[in-house]
Amino acid sequence: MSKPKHIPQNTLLYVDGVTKSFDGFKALNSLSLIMEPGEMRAIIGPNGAGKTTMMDVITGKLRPDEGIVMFEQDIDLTQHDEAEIANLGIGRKFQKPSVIENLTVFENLELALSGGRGVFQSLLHKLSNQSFGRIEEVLELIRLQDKRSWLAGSLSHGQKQWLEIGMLIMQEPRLLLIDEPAAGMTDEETALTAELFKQLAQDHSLVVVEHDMDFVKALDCPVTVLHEGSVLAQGTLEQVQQNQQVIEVYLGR
Amino acid sequence: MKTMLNKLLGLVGLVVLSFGVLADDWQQAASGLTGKSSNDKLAAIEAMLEFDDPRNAVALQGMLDAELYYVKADRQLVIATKSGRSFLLTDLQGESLGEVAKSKIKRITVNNRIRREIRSGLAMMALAGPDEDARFSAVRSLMANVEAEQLPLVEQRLVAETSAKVQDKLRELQAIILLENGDDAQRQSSAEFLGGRMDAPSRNALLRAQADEQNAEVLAAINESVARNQQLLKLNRAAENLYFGLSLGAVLLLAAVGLAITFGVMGVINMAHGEMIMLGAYTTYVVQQLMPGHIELSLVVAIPAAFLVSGAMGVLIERGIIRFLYGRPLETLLATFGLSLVLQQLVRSIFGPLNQAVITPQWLSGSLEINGVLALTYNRLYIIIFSFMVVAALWLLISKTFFGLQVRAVTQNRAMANAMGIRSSWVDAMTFGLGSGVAGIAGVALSQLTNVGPNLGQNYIIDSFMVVVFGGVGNLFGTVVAAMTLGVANKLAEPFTGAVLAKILVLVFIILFIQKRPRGMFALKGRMVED
Amino acid sequence: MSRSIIVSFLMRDKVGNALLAVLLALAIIVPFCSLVFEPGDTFYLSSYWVTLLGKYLCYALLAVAVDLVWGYCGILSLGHGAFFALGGYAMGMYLMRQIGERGVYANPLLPDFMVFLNWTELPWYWQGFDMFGFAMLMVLLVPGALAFLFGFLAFRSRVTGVYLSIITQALTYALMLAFFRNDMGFGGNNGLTDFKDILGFNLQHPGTRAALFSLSALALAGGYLLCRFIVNSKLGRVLIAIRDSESRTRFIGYRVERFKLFVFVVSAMLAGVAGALYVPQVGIINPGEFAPLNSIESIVWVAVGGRGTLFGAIFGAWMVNFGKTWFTGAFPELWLFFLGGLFVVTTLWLPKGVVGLSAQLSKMRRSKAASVAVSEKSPVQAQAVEAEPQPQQASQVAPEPEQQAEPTPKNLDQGAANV
Amino acid sequence: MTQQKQHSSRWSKQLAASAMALALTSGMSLAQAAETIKVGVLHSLSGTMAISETTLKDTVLMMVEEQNKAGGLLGKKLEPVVVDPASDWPLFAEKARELLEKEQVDVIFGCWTSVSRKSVLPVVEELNGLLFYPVQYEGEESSKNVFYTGAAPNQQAIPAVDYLMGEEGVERWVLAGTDYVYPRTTNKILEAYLKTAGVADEDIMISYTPFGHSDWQTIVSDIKKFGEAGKKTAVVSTINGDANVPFYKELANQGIAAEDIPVVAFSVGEEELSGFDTAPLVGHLAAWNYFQSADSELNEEFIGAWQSFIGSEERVTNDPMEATYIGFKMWAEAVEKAGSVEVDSVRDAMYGITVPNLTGGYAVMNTNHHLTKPVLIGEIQSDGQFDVVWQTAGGVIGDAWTDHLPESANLVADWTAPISCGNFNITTSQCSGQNY
Repeated sequence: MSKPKHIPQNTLLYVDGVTKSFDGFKALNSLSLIMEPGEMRAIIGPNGAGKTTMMDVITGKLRPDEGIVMFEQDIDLTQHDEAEIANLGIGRKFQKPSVIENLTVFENLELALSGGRGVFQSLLHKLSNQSFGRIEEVLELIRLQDKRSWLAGSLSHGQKQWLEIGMLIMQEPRLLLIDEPAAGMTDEETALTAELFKQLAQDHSLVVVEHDMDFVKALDCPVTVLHEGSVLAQGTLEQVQQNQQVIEVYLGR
Repeated sequence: MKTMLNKLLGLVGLVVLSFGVLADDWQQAASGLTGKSSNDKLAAIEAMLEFDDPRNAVALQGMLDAELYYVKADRQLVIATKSGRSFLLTDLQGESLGEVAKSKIKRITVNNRIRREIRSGLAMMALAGPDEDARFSAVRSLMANVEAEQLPLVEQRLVAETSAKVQDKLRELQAIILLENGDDAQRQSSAEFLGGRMDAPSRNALLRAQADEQNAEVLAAINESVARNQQLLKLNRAAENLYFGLSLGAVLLLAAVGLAITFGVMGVINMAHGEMIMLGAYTTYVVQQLMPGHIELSLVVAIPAAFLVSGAMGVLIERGIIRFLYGRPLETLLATFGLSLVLQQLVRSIFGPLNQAVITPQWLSGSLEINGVLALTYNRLYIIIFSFMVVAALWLLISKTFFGLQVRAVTQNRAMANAMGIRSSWVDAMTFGLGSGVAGIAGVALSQLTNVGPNLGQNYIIDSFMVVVFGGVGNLFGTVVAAMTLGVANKLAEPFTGAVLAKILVLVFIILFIQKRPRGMFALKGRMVED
Repeated sequence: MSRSIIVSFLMRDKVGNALLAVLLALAIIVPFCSLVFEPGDTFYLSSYWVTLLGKYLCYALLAVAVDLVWGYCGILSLGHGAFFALGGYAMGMYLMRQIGERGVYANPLLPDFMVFLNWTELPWYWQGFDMFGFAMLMVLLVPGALAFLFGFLAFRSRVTGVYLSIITQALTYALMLAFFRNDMGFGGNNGLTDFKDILGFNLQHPGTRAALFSLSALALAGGYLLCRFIVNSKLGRVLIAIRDSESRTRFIGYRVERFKLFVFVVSAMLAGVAGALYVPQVGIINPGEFAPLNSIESIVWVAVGGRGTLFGAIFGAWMVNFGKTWFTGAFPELWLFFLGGLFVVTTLWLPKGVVGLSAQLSKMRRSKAASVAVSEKSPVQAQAVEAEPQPQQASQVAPEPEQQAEPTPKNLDQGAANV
Repeated sequence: MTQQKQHSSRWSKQLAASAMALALTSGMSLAQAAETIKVGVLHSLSGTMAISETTLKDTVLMMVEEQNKAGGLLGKKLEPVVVDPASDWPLFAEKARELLEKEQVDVIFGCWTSVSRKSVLPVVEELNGLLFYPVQYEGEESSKNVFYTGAAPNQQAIPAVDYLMGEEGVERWVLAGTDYVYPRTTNKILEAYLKTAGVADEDIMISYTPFGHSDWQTIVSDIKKFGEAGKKTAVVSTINGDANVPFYKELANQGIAAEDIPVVAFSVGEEELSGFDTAPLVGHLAAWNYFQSADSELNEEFIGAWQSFIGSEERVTNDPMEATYIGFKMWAEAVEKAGSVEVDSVRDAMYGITVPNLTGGYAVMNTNHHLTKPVLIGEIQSDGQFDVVWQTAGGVIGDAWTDHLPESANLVADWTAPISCGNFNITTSQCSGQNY
């Protein structure tokens, strides 16, 4: 892979010309995207636009056929696997809530606590008071203090989403990739979630993929529209909603 | 041998011994057959063949078929056939002598040495007979035991023989004799003639001559022919090995193709797959028991019967167990494994632990002889053809019929298929039944190759999984390629490593291959579904 | 559920501690009964019982090993019998070397089977096995090394679910074929037998037998403690995370393959120890131990007892084997029906095994009593829901590019994660 | 049957008993009141060997029933105790221990495979039991506690080779076997024997295949090539059980008839043939000490009794059944002679005991625990039976240690004084490796 020619200073994530195809179908077609530290970005697009594939490429689950994916300007993400990328500071939340159902809420968070990822480290791991306090903080943040010893599998759908977000926070990532967080939430929960994200955006970068326009609106951040594997439009929600192309391929339908 | 030849010389020379010979003399000669030692019997046969008597053929054939008896009381030779608890007797002229109890008669036993003598006697009689194939094999049996004295006979037959095929064989025989006994020119032309002849006697004659030959020119001709033979031999052996590989591949393919449906298309791990094969084989046995007079047809009946039996069992399993376990493949694996134990024991309880005798119809026995070295056994040949027919039929079924469309629809998007009015649970049951039914058909084929017993399926289950996994799950074409590859690889390795090590190597190869390509040779591309 | 997890944790400890106490008691009482009392006394235990119970203990240790990888980490290994057998062979080789000149051909160096196969010298891989320490090291190292090699390759390439199960089965099958070969130098089909003594103690002496029994009980207790330490540590929670959601665990930042490899190797070593204790007690080791059926049977012990609980595995091994001993005596023809039926019943109706049965029953009662207020799915309900084919799951998660013309393997990976 | 029922009810009692044992209350060792003589039957009734061994279990049960009809032994009834070692070799040892320690049987009839015998051996030696082993085997063994009523290699393999050399003029030999100890040993003995008879190295081909081998194409083709060299060729087959059907089928299909290359088998008997379509096999040979077709009144009686016991006229008899029959008769006679079932006295009474063979003549138990028996060569017929084509003039003494292998040539077995050893080395006068 050739060294990227020029990466702008102060970018957190630099995606350029990324193409990924499956059996001739181009899921990503020369996609480019730049994230700066502390930025929150909403990504929308119709089914098959390549949103999930994009996340897979960034988090190392898929290798792109071509293109550049750089993190913090000098780390080539295509050379690392999922676990390494996670430890570099990129957290990911799945579309379907993905928590460890047979562990308690507390244990889920403990697992996500940064540090101590090695086999023998975890075998001899002891929870420090500091870490304990950190877990308590997050529990409060995601409003699951009183359910700390519940099995994660017995939480409601929205609570699972939150727990997963909580796990993301525990990892102390610099960049969070969040796939459809509002799916299956009540209106009230949705609003709270948007609130939470804004709070997070103060010291993290967030990429939020979402279908729910009300939620995107509530996030109040720049929007990127994907279509057929590449960027169709960027701007505020109002701007893209008025973009003729976007209306044609997506909103218009 | 010599006397026999003399007699035959007389026979072909149309100067037949006079018919004035008394029947008593023949009986006298044949009386040795009732003796105890094999030497008595051999002497008797030789003596009998001195006579040109129609009873020779009857008696000799009767001995081969284990139907020649003698009456204990008067030592008369008779042909006896079993009829209920007693035996029906006819004398050697074909006249019925009525029914007697078993204790009144005694069978004339033969051993291999006697049998050989009988066969060569019968062959001699056939040499001038009307049947072309019989004449041909008579010449071949003469080739197996070449003697210089045969030359005049061979030359006489060459003149009289009308069939080109038999003539050619006679010439070969002539050349073998001349190669050893002829003059320089004859030896030279014989050596040239025998080049490229693959029958063992011809090859051996050349090799013997190579060691003995003094004349440089003749030796050169011999050397050339030997070299040519070696080349051809190598080629034929390679072809034979390839054929062995393909036939092993076909067996693997048949065993695995049902699994390619249940595992490959539906994602169900059916450890009882081997038992579906076994049920098919047992069905073949039952069919043969039900139609004892029509063994030749039995397989044709058994194929659909086995499909139905195994298929029905498959539907039963799917409805009874597997449908509760969709999406939990490891538990399906365990449940169906338990089921395989139950089915084995069930068959053992019903049919007993002994292997059952499945008879091979005549048309599946023997081999198609390409030349003296290369012969393709019919049963394997048919199985190769059959396996491809089965795969082709399946492919058509899946890709060209409405049922196949439904199957594909359900496996790809169940919800959508349901929404379009496809009864997905029905399709599941039918698909599983289809895979099991195909396994049953494989059982019919395997009943022709191996033991039909309760453990039949066990021997194929691991191989079947290997084939499907190696080929790539969900890919019929991959299964075909995988089966053939593994079969041929196994057979190519076998001469060097022996059968066991070859198999171990193939297994290790697959284990390593899976590390490299976890989804097999022809994996479906695309993002994998996780979580 | 919130309370039940804590309760069950406590209970797990309680049952586990009781189990350890029983094992310790067994380790003392069984030798006592067999050595102190005379035949005919009420409390006398004959060598039949001592070896039989000793065998059950070894099987239980194997079950614990299987449970560690399957119950906790979701790796369904159909080849654990191979590790058991390798441990057994390592021990068997030591015992063979101990025979020395007492073989029928009185060869001081070569075992009898080598003598009559005309071998003139000891193969290199038999060297050192006359030393007890070396042999015991091999009991751990050989299964461990094989597990490491196999696991390293398989887990790195992310071979999971049924694929892994099938190749583990191929592994043990290939080993079985290899050990059947007389040319391998492990005695072929006959295996290794006619052992005389261990560390100088006559194997047929009741005292040696009693000591081996006690060792087995202690080894089981030790294995149990080790596994309990592992599963109760954070590593244990990572294992559960891997079992429940492998890719989630990976995205949290854990190198899943390393955890799997660690636990696979530990488990293989435990199985090896079980095999090594098994051999001197039953008196023979032969390639039949590699048979795929044996490995699958050990899976059933765990499934019946209750996977994901260590004492469940032990109870399962005891129950099934006791059933086998009894059944094959009383109704030999019915044994396979019973064993096969057990597989089916357990997977269909007892996903958590016998240990889970009581919880399952009490849940059922409770959920009937208070069917309104239950916010969580009881296992029974969960079972009923899961029992329906889950049509949407695949398509819901399946990303768009996958919805193409080719038939796709349905739910394979997903199901693997579920188990 | 009633006895079996009693047996199972006792089992359920023992279930309770053993549960108690688990709970460490006690191990019940049921001291048997000696009103019956207990006969242990240790044959696999399930698993791969059930196919062969079930028949032997039934044979013992038949013999027990007959003996009881005739008044039992020493005025007591015989009581069979049947266990199922399930073709699982370690289980054989466990079940043997159960029979001897728990059931306290007086004699055991059992085992088929060599490995099962090897597994049981230390147990019967330790507990001083008595085992009758009824199957032809590789020899190289003589245990104080085992009587071998099947053929030793010199009672099967060597006469068969002699027959082929003499009668068929065979000069080239294929030794084909399954890869386990019996074929390995037999082939080694034969190889040595053939070489002393002047057969050259290149005229001997040895091939081993795994258990249950089913794809014989390559090997049969090799045999065919080997047989084309112009010398009369024969195959000596020690191929085991299941692998035989595909082997013979492949032979027939590749056009190898018995007249061209005869196969003489040591593991193919009437029962194995009942799973064959024998038409293509006619003329191939087997060497045994017994064939069902043997012409004697005793044999007809035995076949009649067997078929009525088992309730089927289709069932055949075979050599291991005769060996079981002889073993049982000998044991019964020895018990009468010793006046006791006590193992040591029965053993002493065994030596020199003669019982009639089913094929005629008498079998004698020698002090090396092997029999003197006649050897028969049979040819397979189309009805699945054998025609006896040759038989030894008298009995052949079973040789525990073959003279044809250097390691065992100087070993002898004699369990009477002064030697009293199963592997006495006549050069060093040593008796090594005894467990007693």
